[in-house]
Amino acid sequence: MSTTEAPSNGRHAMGKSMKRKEDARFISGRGRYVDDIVLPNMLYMAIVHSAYPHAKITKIDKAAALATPGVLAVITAEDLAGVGLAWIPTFHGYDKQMVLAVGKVLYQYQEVAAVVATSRAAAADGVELVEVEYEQLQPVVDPFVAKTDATLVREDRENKTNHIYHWEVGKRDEATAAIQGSDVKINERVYFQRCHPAPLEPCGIVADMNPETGCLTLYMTSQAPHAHRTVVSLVTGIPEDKIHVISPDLGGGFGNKVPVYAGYVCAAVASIVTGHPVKWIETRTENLTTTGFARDYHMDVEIGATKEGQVTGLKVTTVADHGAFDAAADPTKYPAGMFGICTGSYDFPIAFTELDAYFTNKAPGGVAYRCSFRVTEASYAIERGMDMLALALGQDPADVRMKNFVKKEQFPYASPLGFVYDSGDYHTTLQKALDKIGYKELRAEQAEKRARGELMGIGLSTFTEVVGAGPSKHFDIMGIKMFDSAEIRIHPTGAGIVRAGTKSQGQGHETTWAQIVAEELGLDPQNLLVEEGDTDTAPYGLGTYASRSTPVAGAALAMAARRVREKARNIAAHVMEAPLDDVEWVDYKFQVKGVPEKTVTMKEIAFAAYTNPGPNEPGLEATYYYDPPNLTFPYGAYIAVVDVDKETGETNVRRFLAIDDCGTVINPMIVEGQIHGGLTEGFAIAFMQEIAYDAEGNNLQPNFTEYLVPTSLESPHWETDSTCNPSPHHPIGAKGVGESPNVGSPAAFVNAVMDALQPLGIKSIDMPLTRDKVWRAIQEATAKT
Amino acid sequence: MNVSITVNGTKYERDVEPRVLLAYFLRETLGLTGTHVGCDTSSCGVCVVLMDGTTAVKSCTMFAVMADGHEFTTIEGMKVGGKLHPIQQAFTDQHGLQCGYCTPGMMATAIAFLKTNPDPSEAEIRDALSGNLCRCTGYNNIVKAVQQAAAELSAPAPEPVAAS
Amino acid sequence: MFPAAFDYLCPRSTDEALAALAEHGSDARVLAGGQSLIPAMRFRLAKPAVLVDINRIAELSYIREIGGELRLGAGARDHGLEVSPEMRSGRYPMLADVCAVVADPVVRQMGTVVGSLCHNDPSGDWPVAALAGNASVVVRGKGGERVVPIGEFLVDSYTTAVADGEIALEVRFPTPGPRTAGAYLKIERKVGDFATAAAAARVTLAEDGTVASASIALGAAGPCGFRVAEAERALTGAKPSNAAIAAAADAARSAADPMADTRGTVAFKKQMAGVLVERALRKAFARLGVEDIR
Amino acid sequence: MNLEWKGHEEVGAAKDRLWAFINDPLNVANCVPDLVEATVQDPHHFEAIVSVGVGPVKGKLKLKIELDPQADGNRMNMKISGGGLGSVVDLLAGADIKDNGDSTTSLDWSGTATMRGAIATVAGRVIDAQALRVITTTFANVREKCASSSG
Repeated sequence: MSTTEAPSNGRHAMGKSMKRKEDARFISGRGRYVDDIVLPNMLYMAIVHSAYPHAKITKIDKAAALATPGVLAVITAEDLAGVGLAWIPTFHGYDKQMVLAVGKVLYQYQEVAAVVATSRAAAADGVELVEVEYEQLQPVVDPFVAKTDATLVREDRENKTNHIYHWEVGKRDEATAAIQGSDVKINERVYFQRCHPAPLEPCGIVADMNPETGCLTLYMTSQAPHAHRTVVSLVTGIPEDKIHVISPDLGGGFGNKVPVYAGYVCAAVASIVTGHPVKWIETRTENLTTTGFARDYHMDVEIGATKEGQVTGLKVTTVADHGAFDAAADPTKYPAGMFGICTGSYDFPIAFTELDAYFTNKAPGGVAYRCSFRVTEASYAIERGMDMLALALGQDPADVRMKNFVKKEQFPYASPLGFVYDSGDYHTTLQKALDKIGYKELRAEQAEKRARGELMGIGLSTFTEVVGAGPSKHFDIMGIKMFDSAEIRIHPTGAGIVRAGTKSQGQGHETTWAQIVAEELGLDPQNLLVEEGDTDTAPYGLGTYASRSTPVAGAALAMAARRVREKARNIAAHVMEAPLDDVEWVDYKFQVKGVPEKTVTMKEIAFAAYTNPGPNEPGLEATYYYDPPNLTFPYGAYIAVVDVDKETGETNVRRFLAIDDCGTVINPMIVEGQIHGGLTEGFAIAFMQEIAYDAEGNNLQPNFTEYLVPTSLESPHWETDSTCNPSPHHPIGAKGVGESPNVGSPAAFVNAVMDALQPLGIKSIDMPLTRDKVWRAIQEATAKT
Repeated sequence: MNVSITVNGTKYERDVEPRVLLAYFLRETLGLTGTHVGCDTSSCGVCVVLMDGTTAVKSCTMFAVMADGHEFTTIEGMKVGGKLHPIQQAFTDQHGLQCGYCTPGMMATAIAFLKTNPDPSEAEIRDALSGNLCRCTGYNNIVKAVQQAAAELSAPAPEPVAAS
Repeated sequence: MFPAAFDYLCPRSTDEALAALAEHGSDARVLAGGQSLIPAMRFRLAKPAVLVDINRIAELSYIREIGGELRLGAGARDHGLEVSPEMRSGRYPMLADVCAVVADPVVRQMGTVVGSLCHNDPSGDWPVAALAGNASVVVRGKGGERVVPIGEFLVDSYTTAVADGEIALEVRFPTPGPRTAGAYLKIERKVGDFATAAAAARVTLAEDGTVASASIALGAAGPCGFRVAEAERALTGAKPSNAAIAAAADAARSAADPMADTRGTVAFKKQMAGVLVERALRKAFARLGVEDIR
Repeated sequence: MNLEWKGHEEVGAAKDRLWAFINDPLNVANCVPDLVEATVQDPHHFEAIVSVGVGPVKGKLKLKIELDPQADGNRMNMKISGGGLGSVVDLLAGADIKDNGDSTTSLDWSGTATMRGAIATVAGRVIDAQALRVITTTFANVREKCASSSG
């Protein structure tokens, strides 16, 4: 794949591996992240955390801290209550969360006080000297124990229970009956462990209240700047015109930078109170222990099938651990996000899924970590389930999948749980994967190895994602519809500026957005400046997460560009002195119908728009707010090949092939890069990562020495390829890809390891598949035999 | 205490508190924010800079006072003669970066490594970079970038065309 | 994470350093590579009032072979050793194994061998190799200089024979004699992690091919690294055989006394101690050309 | 992290003398190793500041200690809680004392502790040994000091 080819003056700008426009600043140290921002007389803030997971606060003594040189203020919940900010609403507005601990702490490392000082060092000195006295309470860390309400996490709520909500979709009785009446049934619990997005740049903010103008400027790590502006206005009462959110370069986000955190609120309050800019930059410990975790779903998967292997019904029953507050990042009407995608790529005649969520003494969250709202959990459940079914049937997992895939001619396909899949050809994509990796040969090699007692496994995952939230009739966050927006201004010389309501965190929007617009207008993407993340200049949008940028904002960009093109067509008619109906857009130029030599370029029209518009409105710009008619459904076929060392439980991913179908590809180089990254995060989740708490409520992974991020040495070499079934309802046929590899790969890794361990009769081990866990499973299995 | 530290060819005389880490000295005292900080445990490597031309060090695990008298190259000073260093060129050519946060440290580590091993295998590259974390790229393209830079750096300098 | 304030001293000679340490006693800590100390200071677990930086004492940064020993000064860094002619000579295969796996490649650029011994992390690499390599450490204080055998030097977790006011100046590894080879292996969850289990094995063969002597040490298997005498006995006098190796591995397994943590259960870690001893022995024998072991 | 220990001491003093000794908070406080400072609030409560140090980990722990003598005069319970170094410790100790009839007394002690925060996570692997040393020394000192204290 050529990664250096530049589009020839905008022709076919799309589908080219154009080098990234944003790289120039990143490779020269000129990127600008929140912590790089320094304002005159800026103060620094650091936070005091609780070592206890559940305790009454009996006393907070600020004196010693306030006596420390450089310390100006110590903020507690009492102080926040004074300005009505002790509590703020959670993401979807169904619950409220403490900013700083009010009366008691609900999880270990919860924020208790904030120290404001003249330097980083002084703030840290102050934190050490804030004396907090606690009276310990029994923590509850297991949602199945929380269920009993023996220990109440949230005394502040009216309902004195840890149960947050029940959610269900599908036909319970029919699904249960269908499974009961089947020749073959499986019923297994799989746990998708609590994990964390852990972007390399932690969260942070520089809050700058101008006492003269009353304007509050927030430079913050935000994946959704406009949503944050609106939330800040709603909770503080500051008029939205006086709030300016700027999200500069982000060092990764992966869902971590969607919610509003205590540090942001405290820094803003500190700036309002002191009249100085206040900087708060999270430590890695704070990032891993207090900001939005992901997953933590315990899922019982039931599948029925005929003895030939045709599936007859699906039931998934989930217990969700939400921690101390219901801060899960899901669209308001979808408390369990898109979990209904759990029928996956398979044509289930009937299905039912239900979920109950509980409070525990753990950090709050449930963010969409590189995932379109719980799609990762759902895909893991169904892809593990299909392998367990294959095992129960004694059939090859590839055959079982082929037998049950939704067929190409069934699209648009209405799933039993209420989604309408847009397009796909699952059989062709899986076949391509099987051929490319040499599936038959690998199975033969495995047979030989098994004969020699060696453990080798091949794991499949043929997932379907649902992304691009979303159609306004279903999707909103606190009432704000999940459309997205684009604004295009073409300058006289044919250069232009493109603005969107999204916010890149490394996905390369500055390049791909320019490619989309260049393709629609026949202009040079190199001269289309893309700007995001500034709420004063960008049109209103809900931001970048849940793979929604290309499906929603990408469509808005194409539609805005087509509006510009239509304006341009009018000017072209004037310039070429032809009737409007005779002016058509051919080969990236306007041409008079039937007179191929009579053409005018968009560049020429841009100049005319400012110099000779004729009867038309001068200027050349347009804005478009896109409300998608449906979601998009990217999918893929992944195959992992793993060797397991019997003696040590060590797993070695020998090969991994990912075939993705994300519809129309804007920039193959960037898509491939996204897939590499997502696969590595999926690999980490499958083999290393978990935010686990011990029985006393201690967080066992509070920094990078325990929350393990794989290095270049552990990470496999990734093999990728693609098929292309464009989305029929998306203006350019694109579906979104950023999350597919993270959604699809965990099941492939686990299925491969389970396949390797199958001769020992081991059916299931929960992630992460550490040496210790795999070794213990092997010991237990061999002890039995 | 007073320190004299040369960064990207410029000698800086500053008075610093002993507890100031080199990373913050570079970022906040000198305003060279291309060097990042990503953890508290010396695990992530986004703070790596070049010391005395050949040594890659984690600047969050070194006090500025320890740097007194040493020479450092940060990402801001990697260009050679106004041209991108081959490693910088390779990272963009091979799409070896996405969010850009790990990139300065990755490139500093790679430069030091290629000085000790000009013609590395993929395995050697993966080993050499294993003190630097990346969350975006999955490392495939970073490895490709280091391979491209290695080839570039070991290529013989073009012969001056003799005037006839 | 910002360390607490401290006074920084930067002596140019060993005597200056000793004077500084004598003056400040237990308030002072020696700063060499700082790769363990500085993170501890960032968490404010370590709050020394005074740091005595020995990085500028040129006379301490040597790596040299003298009198049948490899001598590393307190300033010698892991990476410097890794790329030294001594390691590349192949005469120190076990130490070369260690050089390649300490922490991560960037940390090794600053980390020092003597510093790692002084830190004496229960999961550290160098203490294990030093034990198997019969190393000794030169310690100097105002009372003069002493050469401490590694077994006495490593007292307990994070505790060594170095008293307040003293400095460990040098570590000495006897140069392996003829028909001698060793190997070091560890299990880690990822590069840079503390070892889940670690083992070093060194064997010397007699003319007749039997094992004349063996030294076997374990790490991450108790509060402090230690030699496994039982395993050494199992090998001494025996021909390299599966039985002898298995006996040594069993001895290691039962001698290991690890703590359960996020790296694994006690049972798993004990088992790994055995597996690593077996694999290290086979690697060592292979390095002596003894491949086909029955 | 949870820790558990137990131990045994033979005290060269009659039971009543030992009982009186350990009922005086100042005596007990002075048996705690590396005691920096102790303030007795009442016959059953005192605060102690102890310095802890393992390798690079050095600092002070501020502990609240409650003595809870059992009515039968055969058992002393101790509740210790406090913190420092960004961590908190909660320790429950108990000592059963038995008259050996030869004006010596045997003292069987046991303790469990919960450690939370930075130490537990960053230096957890050293705390066990360190805490054991503190508690063992404390009871050893009780033996010494009680025996030597003229009763």
